[in-house]
Amino acid sequence: MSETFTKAMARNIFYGGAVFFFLLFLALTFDTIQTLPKRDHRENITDSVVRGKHIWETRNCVGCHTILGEGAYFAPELGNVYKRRGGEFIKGWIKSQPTGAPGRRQMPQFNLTDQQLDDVVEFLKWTSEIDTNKWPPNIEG
Amino acid sequence: MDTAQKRRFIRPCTFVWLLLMLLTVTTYLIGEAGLGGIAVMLAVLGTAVVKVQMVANYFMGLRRTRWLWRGIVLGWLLLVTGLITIAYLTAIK
Amino acid sequence: MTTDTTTPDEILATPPGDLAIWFFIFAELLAFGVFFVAYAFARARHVALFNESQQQLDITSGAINTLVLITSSYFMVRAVAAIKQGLSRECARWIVAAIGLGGVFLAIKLAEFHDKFSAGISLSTNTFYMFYLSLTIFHFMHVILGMVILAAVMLKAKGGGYSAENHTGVETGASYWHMVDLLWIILFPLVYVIH
Amino acid sequence: MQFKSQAVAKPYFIAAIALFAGQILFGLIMGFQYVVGDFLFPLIPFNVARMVHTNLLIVWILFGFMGAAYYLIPEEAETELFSPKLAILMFWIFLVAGALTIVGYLTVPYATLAAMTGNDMLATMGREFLEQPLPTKIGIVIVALAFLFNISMTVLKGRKTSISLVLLLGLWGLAIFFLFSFYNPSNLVLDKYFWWWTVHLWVEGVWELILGAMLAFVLIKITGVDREVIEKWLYVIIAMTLITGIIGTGHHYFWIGTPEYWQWFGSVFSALEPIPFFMMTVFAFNMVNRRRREHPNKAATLWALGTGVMAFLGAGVWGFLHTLAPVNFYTHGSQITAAHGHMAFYGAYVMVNLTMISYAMPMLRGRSANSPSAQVLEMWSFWLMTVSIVFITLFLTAAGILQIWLQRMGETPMSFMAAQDQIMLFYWLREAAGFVFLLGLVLYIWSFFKKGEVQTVA
Repeated sequence: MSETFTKAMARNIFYGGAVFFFLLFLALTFDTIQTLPKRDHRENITDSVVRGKHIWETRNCVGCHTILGEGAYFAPELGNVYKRRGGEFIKGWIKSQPTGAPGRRQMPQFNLTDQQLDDVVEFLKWTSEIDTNKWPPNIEG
Repeated sequence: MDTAQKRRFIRPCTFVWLLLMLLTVTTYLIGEAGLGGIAVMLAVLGTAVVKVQMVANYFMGLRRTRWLWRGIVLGWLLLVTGLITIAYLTAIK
Repeated sequence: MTTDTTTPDEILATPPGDLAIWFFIFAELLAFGVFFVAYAFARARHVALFNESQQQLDITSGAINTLVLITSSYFMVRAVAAIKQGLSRECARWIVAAIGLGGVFLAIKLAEFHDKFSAGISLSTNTFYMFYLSLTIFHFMHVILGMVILAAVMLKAKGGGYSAENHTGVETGASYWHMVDLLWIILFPLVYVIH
Repeated sequence: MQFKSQAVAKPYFIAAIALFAGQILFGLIMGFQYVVGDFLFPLIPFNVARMVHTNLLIVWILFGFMGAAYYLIPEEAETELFSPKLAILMFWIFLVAGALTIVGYLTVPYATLAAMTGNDMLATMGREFLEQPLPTKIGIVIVALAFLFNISMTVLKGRKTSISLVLLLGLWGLAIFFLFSFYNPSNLVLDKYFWWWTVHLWVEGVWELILGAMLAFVLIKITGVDREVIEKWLYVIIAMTLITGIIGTGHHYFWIGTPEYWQWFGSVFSALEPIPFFMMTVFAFNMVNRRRREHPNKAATLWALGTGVMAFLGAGVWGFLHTLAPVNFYTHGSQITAAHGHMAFYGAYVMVNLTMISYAMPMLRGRSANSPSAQVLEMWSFWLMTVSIVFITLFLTAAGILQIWLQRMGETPMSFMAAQDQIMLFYWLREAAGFVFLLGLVLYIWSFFKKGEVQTVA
């Protein structure tokens, strides 16, 4: 090892590099936050969408499904399910679970009220309108 | 380092500095004239390669080190400019 | 700290400065290199857009900034030469001059950014401006980082912290500063001139 | 063991291994649900099993980190732990909170659990990996703060080495970035954006500092190489980690509603993320080759080298495979992600913890190394677990490629479930490899009880 390779310099580069790149990250984050309103259509986040997200979370949907590609990979992507299936199908599907078909993957029955079902659909509708740079590649998600 | 050594250290760098300024002005004039095309692109990129080599070997002092260090920078430079050239050539159809 | 007894003719095992800074330099070269190549390939997909947007750039300020950085880099060569003779004060003065030119670079660049931002241009305007702003801001931040490093070296030099035998710190700062210059030498023709 | 208070690490390590076993059992349940969909339904639905699987992983790795810190810090600081009593108290609080959370997941419907634990006041639940109820999350913060206080005070009153500074920095970062788990805006895009500040900046940021510090500590101990050399390389490696990893967060910002430029930033910087992992591998082998002593603990050396190789393969190579935006466009949220996740977590964080436990546990039990026969058993478990995780990764990669081909490419893409039916074979193979992993784990635990001639610490 060369003698002109000092621990002090390595340490300085670690601290300097970490701070430098974190600042750059913050700058990019700032720009992202400025740009997001044009992409997430937050003006369409109604109370119903907010409630729908809450139901999405408290039923742990992400434990089987993905949404915008994040979650478990056990059940279909739901970021674009509104475009794929439409609101009525989604409600009917949730109400009819579990299918009970032997050997098939099962979705629990959550006993949601009609209002709650509407909220979930509103949430999925809003999600499907986010500008995701054209992901997923096709309607199947 | 005595005065004679200092002169041998600085002289080439001063020369390189003036050359770099001159090459920059050349690139600038090409840019201002709005010239384009493969030949101009290659000339400007070639100028950049020469300039980077001068900075690396003289200013950074790599000419006094083992070939390994010069090789890393040269390899990086040729790879990057080579890929840039390829990208520009694919754009011309 | 080590003792430097090399003469200009000797072959060094490692480049001037602390080897650790060279790991950093190579990492930076790699990151910028990938970005340069990405620019070129993105351009290949949108030639017309890139050519059109590129014409709105101010080549003059870009060229002046190249001259500024090259000269600043040269001043650092003089600073290293000075400290190799044990001239701490002269070394510090050269570094101050180098930092000063770094400041000039930043001022010119800020004027350029101001121009673009007041024209409503942002990272999301189009792919060309995404690259133009990313590359130049990324480089801009490196100039600032380089100036901070040089300032620290300068203060130590002024306080007599380096000598003819022991000046790895000056070479370390100089090597980083030369890299900042080197990157701009590619960035300028790539983004401002070639089309 | 040089300091009496290092003994508090022992319960942490034991709990870590016990929870690790739980994690694997639930992994096997899920693996079986992949092939026989209604297995254990509605007793343990898949989402519950997954939550238990991933949460146990996180909790046991945290147990391992804390145990490692309690073992490592007194030895580095050359002083007794600030408060061993606090450490033991926090152990029980963390264990009970963790156990109650798991019991809650398994016995109460998730929505009821949310309502019971104040999720309506501050909704933080139901997001991947951050499913814990509010009291658990607050408990994690309290335990983390008490733990950080304890070890920071220890370092402050003792010798301050680079290894303990890096470890402290990593652990403080862990606590700070966890705070983003309390931020859950109703705008899904913002939610996801800052969710990654916990998840990514943990596993591809501050956790790597912890990993580096733990590995460096064990390497110093087993190779006897000069501390200056090892610490210098530690700094270089973690510098590279953060230089590439912080902006590398961008590889999660391709398709979640964030601006397009993240595709460039994310691709460029995360493409460089394998570099620090590669350096770590070279570093580990280099140090072992330059060793100045023959440490009797061969198993610990094997784990340390294994960590370097597997972290590079799992996090570096498998990460790189799908990190470029044009590739990720097709692989995002497929079994490829699962493949990468399994090998990266095992290679980096499971193995570094097992390295530490392998080195420290014999010391804690009053010997410099286990008996040769126990070590042979442990090394068998190393190979069984490591080889089977490689196969799990390969099978999931194959499943992922097929899934993408059927579901995301071509003119007539299949639906999700139709595509899943086509790749069932690979899920069966994955489950089989999972049982081999379990066998390795059983041997691993058995190796702790294996008697034999041991060298006692002088």
